[in-house]
Amino acid sequence: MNDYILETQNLGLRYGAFAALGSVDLKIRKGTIHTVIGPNGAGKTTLFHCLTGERTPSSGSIRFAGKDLTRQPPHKRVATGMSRSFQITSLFQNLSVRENLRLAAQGRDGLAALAFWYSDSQRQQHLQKADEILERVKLTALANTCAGDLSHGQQRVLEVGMSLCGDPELLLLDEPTSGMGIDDIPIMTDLISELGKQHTVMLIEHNMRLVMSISDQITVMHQGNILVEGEPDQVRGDERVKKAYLGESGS
Amino acid sequence: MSLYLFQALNGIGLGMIYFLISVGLTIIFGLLNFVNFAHGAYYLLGSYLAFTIVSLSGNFWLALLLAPIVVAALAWVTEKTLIQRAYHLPHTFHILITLGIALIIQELSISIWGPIGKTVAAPPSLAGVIQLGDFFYPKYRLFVIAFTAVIALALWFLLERTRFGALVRAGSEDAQTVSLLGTHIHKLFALTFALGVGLAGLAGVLAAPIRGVHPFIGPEVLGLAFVVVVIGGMGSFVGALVGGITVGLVQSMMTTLWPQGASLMIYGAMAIVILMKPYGLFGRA
Amino acid sequence: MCFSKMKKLLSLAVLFSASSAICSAEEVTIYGVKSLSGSFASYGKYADMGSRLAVENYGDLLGQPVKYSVIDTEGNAGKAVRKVQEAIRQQGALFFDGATLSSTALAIGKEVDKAGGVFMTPAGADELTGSECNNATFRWSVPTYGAIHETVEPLIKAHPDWKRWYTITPQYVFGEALLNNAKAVFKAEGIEHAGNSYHSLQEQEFSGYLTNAMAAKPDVLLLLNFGGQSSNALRQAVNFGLKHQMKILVAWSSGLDQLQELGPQVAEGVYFGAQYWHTVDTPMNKELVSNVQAAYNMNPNYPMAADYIGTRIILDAIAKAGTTDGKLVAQAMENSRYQGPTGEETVRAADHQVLKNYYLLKGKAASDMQDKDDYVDIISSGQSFPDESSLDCHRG
Amino acid sequence: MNTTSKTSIYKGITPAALIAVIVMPMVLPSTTLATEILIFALAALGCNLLLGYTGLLSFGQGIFFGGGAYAASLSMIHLNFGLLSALLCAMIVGALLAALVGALAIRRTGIYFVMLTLAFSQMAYFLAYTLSDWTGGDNGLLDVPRPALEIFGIQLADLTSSQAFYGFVAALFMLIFIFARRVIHSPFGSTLVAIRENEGRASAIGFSTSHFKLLAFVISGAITGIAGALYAMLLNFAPLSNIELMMSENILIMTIIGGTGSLLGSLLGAGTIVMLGDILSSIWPRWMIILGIALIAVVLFMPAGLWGGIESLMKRFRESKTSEPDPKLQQEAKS
Repeated sequence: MNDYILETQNLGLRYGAFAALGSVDLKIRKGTIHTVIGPNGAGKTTLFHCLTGERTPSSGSIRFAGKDLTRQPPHKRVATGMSRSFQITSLFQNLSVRENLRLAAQGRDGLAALAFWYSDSQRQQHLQKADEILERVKLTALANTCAGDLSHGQQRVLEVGMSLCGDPELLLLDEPTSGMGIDDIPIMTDLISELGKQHTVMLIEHNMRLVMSISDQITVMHQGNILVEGEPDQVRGDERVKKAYLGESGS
Repeated sequence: MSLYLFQALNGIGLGMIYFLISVGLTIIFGLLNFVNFAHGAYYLLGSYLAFTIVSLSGNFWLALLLAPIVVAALAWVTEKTLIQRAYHLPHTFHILITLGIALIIQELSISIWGPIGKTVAAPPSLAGVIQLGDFFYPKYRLFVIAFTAVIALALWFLLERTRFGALVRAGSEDAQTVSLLGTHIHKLFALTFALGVGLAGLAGVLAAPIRGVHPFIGPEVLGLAFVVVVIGGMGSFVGALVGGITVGLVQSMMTTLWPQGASLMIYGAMAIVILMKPYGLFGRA
Repeated sequence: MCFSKMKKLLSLAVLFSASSAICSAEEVTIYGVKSLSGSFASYGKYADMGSRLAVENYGDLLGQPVKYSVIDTEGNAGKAVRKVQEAIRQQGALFFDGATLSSTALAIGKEVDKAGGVFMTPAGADELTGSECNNATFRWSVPTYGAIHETVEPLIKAHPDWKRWYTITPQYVFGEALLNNAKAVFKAEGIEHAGNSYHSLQEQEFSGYLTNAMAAKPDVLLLLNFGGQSSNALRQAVNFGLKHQMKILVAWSSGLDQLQELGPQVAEGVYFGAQYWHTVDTPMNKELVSNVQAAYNMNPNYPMAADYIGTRIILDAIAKAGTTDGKLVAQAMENSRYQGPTGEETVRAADHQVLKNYYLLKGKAASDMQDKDDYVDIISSGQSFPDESSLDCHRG
Repeated sequence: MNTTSKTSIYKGITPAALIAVIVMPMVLPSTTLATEILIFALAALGCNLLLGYTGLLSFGQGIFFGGGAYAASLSMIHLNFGLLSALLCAMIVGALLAALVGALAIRRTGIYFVMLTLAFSQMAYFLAYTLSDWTGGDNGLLDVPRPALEIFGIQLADLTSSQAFYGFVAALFMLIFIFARRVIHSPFGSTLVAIRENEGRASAIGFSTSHFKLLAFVISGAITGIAGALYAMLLNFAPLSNIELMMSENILIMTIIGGTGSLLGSLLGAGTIVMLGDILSSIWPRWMIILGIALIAVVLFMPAGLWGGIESLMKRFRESKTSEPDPKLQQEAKS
């Protein structure tokens, strides 16, 4: 056995002649914070969507914790220990913060949640889980507020919190700081590095300061393929990366 | 001329009417993302206005000109007063508010024109038939086909070659583009709604000499328009044309092959299209 | 033995006292079952006017003025049945007239029968006086048998050269009944049935069926649909120029209201079968026309006439029975013979069918019309009913 | 309502429904009217589970209603089924039909979902009309019995009188009402709300949303099937109009006018629409103009329906200060 929790092999996705994803071999080591960066159109989001199951790759495979889940639908990936957050905040806006988290905890049950004959309050473990996460993401004071009434920063935090409820081994975070104000970013930085102690985290992110400060490993993508991979310092100094980013701004 | 060939011709003729009934619905859906359950009722209104204008003036052409304009004007007023306030709500409420409008139009029509149906005569110049082999085809239906073709061309020109059309198309493809228009968006939406509904009124006028006018024709017309639009693809102009002709052909051929199953086939086709090609033959995601 | 006899006597006594109590104290209310709202409003409006007028014109009955109460079916059989149940339970309603839809009439007939009342209807389903007949239900309109015999036969007799007939039929019980009767007549008269097109109950576009008819080149096109469907079928047939290629007969028209809808241009030269026409020369019809003119300033159409006479028959029977006991009133109606709008009419006891004339009409040109409602000439009229021995009706 | 954890299904709106059920026959002009209201309230309840709690606008409710009516009627006429077995039969047929319609319809979302249910509704009508040997076609199915309430051959109640039948329908209504509340406050029910609120997210946190939607359909179909069976027993008649598109439309209107997302709203909606037709139609044949105005008014001023309106009135009355925006006002947030 190796210590990679997630491995992709030759992962590719084509739309006709256009290859959104060329052939990607990504390996994520257990217990690390692994960031994927790259200029716009590099294929980060496509890669992410293949990992979450929103898109089915046209070639290659995805192995997670030793199991092949290349063609598994998104909801089944949760039960195997993979959980995600969204780039555009995607909450149950009209439900309370606690109910958002409780539902996310219940999601781990899969089809067992089809039970319609007993009260949901009988499942104490989900409520406890929700309260535990509330503490972790420091939203306890707002537990009964409607998710839609939270500030944007708080919503981003809840967004990440919800992906924690399923007790995932691997957290996939899609631009967690997206749209966050400059003042809120440290909160998110702290939260992610905190999470990194208990989970493997893979994220897509644009905020370089955050990326460089918390990542154990960085993958730089360019035109649908992996350009460079390495620790933050290696990536920072790499000429090819600079060129790729410059090329983007130059065009 | 063989029976099947003539049925096919007749089917295309029918299809043109169905196109006209449906194209307004699809334009409105495309731009406004709004489901207009009152479409059939506006068709009804077009028919009744044609009846009134023809019986007062004796001139069908006047009705053909005026009735759709009146219907469009009414639609514009409805849009400004009611519809506009429901855009931001989910489809459920679109359906509900337009159902309400449809009921009011239908019942008011009964109050004004009475519960008994009416006949609108075709203009005398188009009253006869022309012979095609063993068969006869009404001149009026030929006129409807030709006129609808002209309308289709004019619409195509309007949508493809004018600024208004460019805005409508841009909006149909990407709702966010339209929001860049700012305040003009209200004007665009109101105009598009009036245009779409005016087309329903025009269909009502044109179909009146063929179908007569009956106060409860609205739901039937609406059902048909849905089938056409769904098969063609909601929001697609070409889809409405192809969908309309497809439904017309199926209906016409079925009357010879298996008449009892005509409605089953049409709704069955609609279900199959949604399941196999969710966005219809020409629709976009 | 003795005890049971006592019981019987007792119950009889109770019955008698109860009925006599009703006789002396209770006024007569006629309940009009009419489709005022909903999709048969064109019928219900005039039917209601007919029943209302019949009650108003009747004067006193059993020493008191007659009352009229309308039940709106909302064009929905379920609503109609529930409202009739309610009238029976809450107000002790017994006498009902109306119902356009066959389904409504059939189901209401059952309810009124359970209540021991009387129900007169002009609805079209032959089951009303056939397989679903019962003690309470009476029907004024001529069944499909008569409608075909009184229209198809006279045309064949008058025009022996009309040899090939084509039929267009709505595919459900009523259409099938008309079609079977037509086929029987064709067979008996040695007529060639050149073909039939079935259509569904919602069809409004007939060009395809008319094309089939054109291809068959018949002498006569027989339309067996009714209401809006027959109007559209006929209108489109005329558009397609069929009038110049063949004769057209609409076997089951609704008469004046349908002709008003179609107008003389469509109706000219077309044959119509009808239950009633306002120019029929009978004493009672003259009275009816003048009453309707006085009250509503119009000529009576079929729904109005049918529900006028239907209501009147019930009222007469109550007067004759001298009681509001439903069973006795029903008995009084059976075998009664009276002057109706179509002349002398008889209520047949065996199946509760009213035996009356059915009319064959022919559309006039606009230039020949004497007044605005003078759409047709009456070509012939007569009574044809299935023989008593062949009835489907077996009442308990 | 959102933090469901502490709500008992026997408190709150359950006693309110019970009071309404007891008072209705006393204040309404007739028990048959009250019975009809309860039957349509059941149908609206079934619709509400789909529309109010799952966000699925189904024009297929008439299929289940008509299907239930036919199933119960035919099983009683041809197989001599008793009251409860006929109702069970209707429930199963309603559930099966719903499973069939649901399984196909939920493959699409939004307006395409609505159009699919509409197409199935038309096809079901056509089938019922074609299979006239079984359904009576346009004439309807006549002579539907109303058997006595029996358990294991022991007669508990004769339901011939309208009062007795009302009692039975009322008891059944309360049972199903409580059952529906149980469903809503179960893990399943809270997941439905999650799907309604944000289907993508519900899927992302691990719910196989199609299974949940399908079960929602099945439960809705079962309840609607029972309602259809009761209607046939009330009328002793199963008209074709049961399965028409108009029936689906009416059930939807009742549900929305009453208030989606509230079970008591369904009772209120059914009561309003049935009584509106009953009272107004005898006064003014064009009464549907008022219905039309009411529909528009609900959309513009009372999107949470009559019950939502009453709730916010009560809230304002109780707090007599500007209350927070009712979260249910935008309950069908775009997804």
